[in-house]
Amino acid sequence: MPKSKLTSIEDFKKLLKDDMTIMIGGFMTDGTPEQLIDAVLESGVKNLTLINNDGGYPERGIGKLISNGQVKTLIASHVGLNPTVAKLMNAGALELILVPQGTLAEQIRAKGAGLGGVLTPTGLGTLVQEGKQVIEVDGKKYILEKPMKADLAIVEATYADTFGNGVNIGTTRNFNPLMALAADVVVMGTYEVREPGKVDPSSVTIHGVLVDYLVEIVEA
Amino acid sequence: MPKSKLTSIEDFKKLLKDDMTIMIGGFMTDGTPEQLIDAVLESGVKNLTLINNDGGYPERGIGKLISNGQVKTLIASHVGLNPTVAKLMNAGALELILVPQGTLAEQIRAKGAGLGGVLTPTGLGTLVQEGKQVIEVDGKKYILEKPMKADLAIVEATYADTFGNGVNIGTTRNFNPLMALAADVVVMGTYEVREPGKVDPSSVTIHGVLVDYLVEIVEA
Amino acid sequence: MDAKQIIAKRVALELKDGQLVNLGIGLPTMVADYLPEGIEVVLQSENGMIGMGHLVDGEHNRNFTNAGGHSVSILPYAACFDSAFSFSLIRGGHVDCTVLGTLEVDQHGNIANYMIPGKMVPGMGGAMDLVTGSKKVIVVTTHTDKNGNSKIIKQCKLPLTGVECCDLIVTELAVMEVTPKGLKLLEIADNTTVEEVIAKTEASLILADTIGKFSTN
Amino acid sequence: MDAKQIIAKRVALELKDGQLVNLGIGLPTMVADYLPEGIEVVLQSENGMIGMGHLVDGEHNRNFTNAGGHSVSILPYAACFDSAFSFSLIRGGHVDCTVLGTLEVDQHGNIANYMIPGKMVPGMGGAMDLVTGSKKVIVVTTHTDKNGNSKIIKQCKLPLTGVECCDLIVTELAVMEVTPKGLKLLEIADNTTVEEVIAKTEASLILADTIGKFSTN
Repeated sequence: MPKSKLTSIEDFKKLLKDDMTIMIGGFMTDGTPEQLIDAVLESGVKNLTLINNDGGYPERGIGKLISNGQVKTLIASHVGLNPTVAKLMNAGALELILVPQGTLAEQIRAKGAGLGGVLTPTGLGTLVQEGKQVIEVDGKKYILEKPMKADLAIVEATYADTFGNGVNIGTTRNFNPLMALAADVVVMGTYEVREPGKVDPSSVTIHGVLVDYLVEIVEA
Repeated sequence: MPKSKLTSIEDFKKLLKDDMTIMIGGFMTDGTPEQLIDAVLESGVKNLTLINNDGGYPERGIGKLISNGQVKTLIASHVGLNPTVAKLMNAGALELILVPQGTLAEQIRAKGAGLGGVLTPTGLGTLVQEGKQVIEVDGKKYILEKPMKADLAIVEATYADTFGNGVNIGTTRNFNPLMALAADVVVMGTYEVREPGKVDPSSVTIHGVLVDYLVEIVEA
Repeated sequence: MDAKQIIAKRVALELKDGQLVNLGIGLPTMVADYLPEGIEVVLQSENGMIGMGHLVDGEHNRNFTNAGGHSVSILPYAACFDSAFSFSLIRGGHVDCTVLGTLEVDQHGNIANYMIPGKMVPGMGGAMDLVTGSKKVIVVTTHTDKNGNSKIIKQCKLPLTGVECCDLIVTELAVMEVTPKGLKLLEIADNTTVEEVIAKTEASLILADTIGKFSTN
Repeated sequence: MDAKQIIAKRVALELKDGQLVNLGIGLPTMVADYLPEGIEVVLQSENGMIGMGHLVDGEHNRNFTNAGGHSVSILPYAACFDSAFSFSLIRGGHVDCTVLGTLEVDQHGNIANYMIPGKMVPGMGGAMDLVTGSKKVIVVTTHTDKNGNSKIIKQCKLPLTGVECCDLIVTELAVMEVTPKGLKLLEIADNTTVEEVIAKTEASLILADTIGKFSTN
């Protein structure tokens, strides 16, 4: 039996460094492991590049790290529900890179899947196209979107075994399985740790083989 | 509640036509709905282009259709366990297009996901590269692999609700979820039909919204 | 009914039984409440669900939420998935219809709804994929803004969300189809006139042979 | 031990505890039986499983099979997935090591193992992805063919499965590393000599400073 990946929050903090690029799962904070965000907050690491679907809320999810001034660059599809992002942007204290949500998903997946990129019609003729190769296939144009990677991914599973096989219930899945594929180190927070054999192999949404550390967390 | 998609095998046969391109799920026949293959056999449609991971066995899975002379072209990654394929190829009675297994998966997915193609390093410098665009991204070369589509997909779920939400147990999943995304018409065979509400929404592997017809089958 | 209700009710008539539909946040979400008897559509939520029900009041259930982060009920045929699959459905042409609001829409079918440079940058979220991949794109907007300026303009000025992607524009006054020749006025509200609609529309309008009327109550 | 057993036992020493490994059909599968005490690897089967156990005799269980279509047991930490995810793992560099047999392998690390034009066309299956994406590619083969001709050649003649993709070649006589300068002889079997290995090898061999010995029993 492979070793348990169960780790303490304190040991998780030791993985954090200034200037890291971190992917964080969740969609408007649902599927974001709030306690691990708190740990990043407490660690005080700064100059981070965060990749997340959105900007969370000022007091919830990755928004807390933004509010705390730890984030240099945010890569996201939507930040409309976090006014702090606009405030910091306008003050020149935060760089925002907007990516269409489906493109963000494919770029992360492409890195995880070893692809050199994908061709998408999304964003043709818009600002999204700027600076990118446009490639024609069978008479139709597509934007070449490159893979996106991270030093660390922080993901969530509703429950998981000690090998790191996690299951996301409902809409907490979102970007979590994709980010687990695309980062050098993957830390998974979960609300229930089970012994191997107690997770249905056919229902796993985040695969243990991708997970480096597992942290038991409680709902915020 | 949306209408039940439950259909008889006889009605399924009415969908079949000569010259069709058909994707068929399964990996060495595991995950192939054998009874639906039998129905294609009985229908007598010919000149088919089949897309499958492999060639099945001469007397099992899609191999039966090949043995019966109904197949013009086979697109697959591996046919080593079906000697009939080699025999028919050498006699000029069957065209075989070999595709690396991971590329086959991505091409089918690309069609289903609305991508114009994906860039893969697989096959560089081999026969697989012939006739294809090679694209350089950040100094590395990739083959541009185009989307692959079909008129019909025949897929299998272990059990499913009448909306067509299916669950594949174990390794019967393979190409089934991908093919359901990439064909104009999708027919799913399943061993157990359940009422909506009796399939866990978080465990669905083939999504009902992609399924046009559901056929109850028995294990061969 | 107010303008939003009128629009939602009229848009509901565009949806067909069994279609897979993605409704944007706000006004578009209201469309579901006006579906005619016997018409049921399947709602997709781009954060990862098909078979979404209604908003749930009370305690937040983080396991089932909509794209706005609010708890929702799920229908018996619901199924969940990750973001890559969600946008495979969207970009891959599996969504029959999407309804979305906008800041600007023009007679070419261009839409701009994700940023105002120097002022507001909420982001495109899933909108760019939705307008690219959905079989039918319906844009909803009040016909004029607070100052009485037309929202249906000749050419978008803001950064575009999508190029020539809109199929139908529905306001509280008119239903307009985007055609290769320009914007075609198909229907007007039962409390207005063709002249009033033309007067309140900056874009050029082609008049359909027969211009229908839709209900405002 | 016979040649296959000798090879499998020697390859097993290359694997590290906890690694994710894909073993090809045939000889490579045997490697799992020779893992040293305390070394456990996680086996991937490209048809869609991690945590594969052993072949299961008796009745065919179609729900859990290996890439050869045979029923297998699953370990407690097993998990299943579709083919796109399976090859994301493979192409994406998540597989630490793959072991595969071959028809030809040459001193540049080229491999040819999926067809003989005009004779045999089994297909590449997952091999092209595996040799492209795995962190370490080990090719296993008997050192010579039935007629005594070297299997370790200067240049592959058959259609290639992968270009310069092989890291290590293990035969019943030798362990050879593919380096930018050529094929480096690292170890020989304890029942042969460097001279015999050189004589039976068509490819040029660079001799390591110290050439180790590996066990044949």
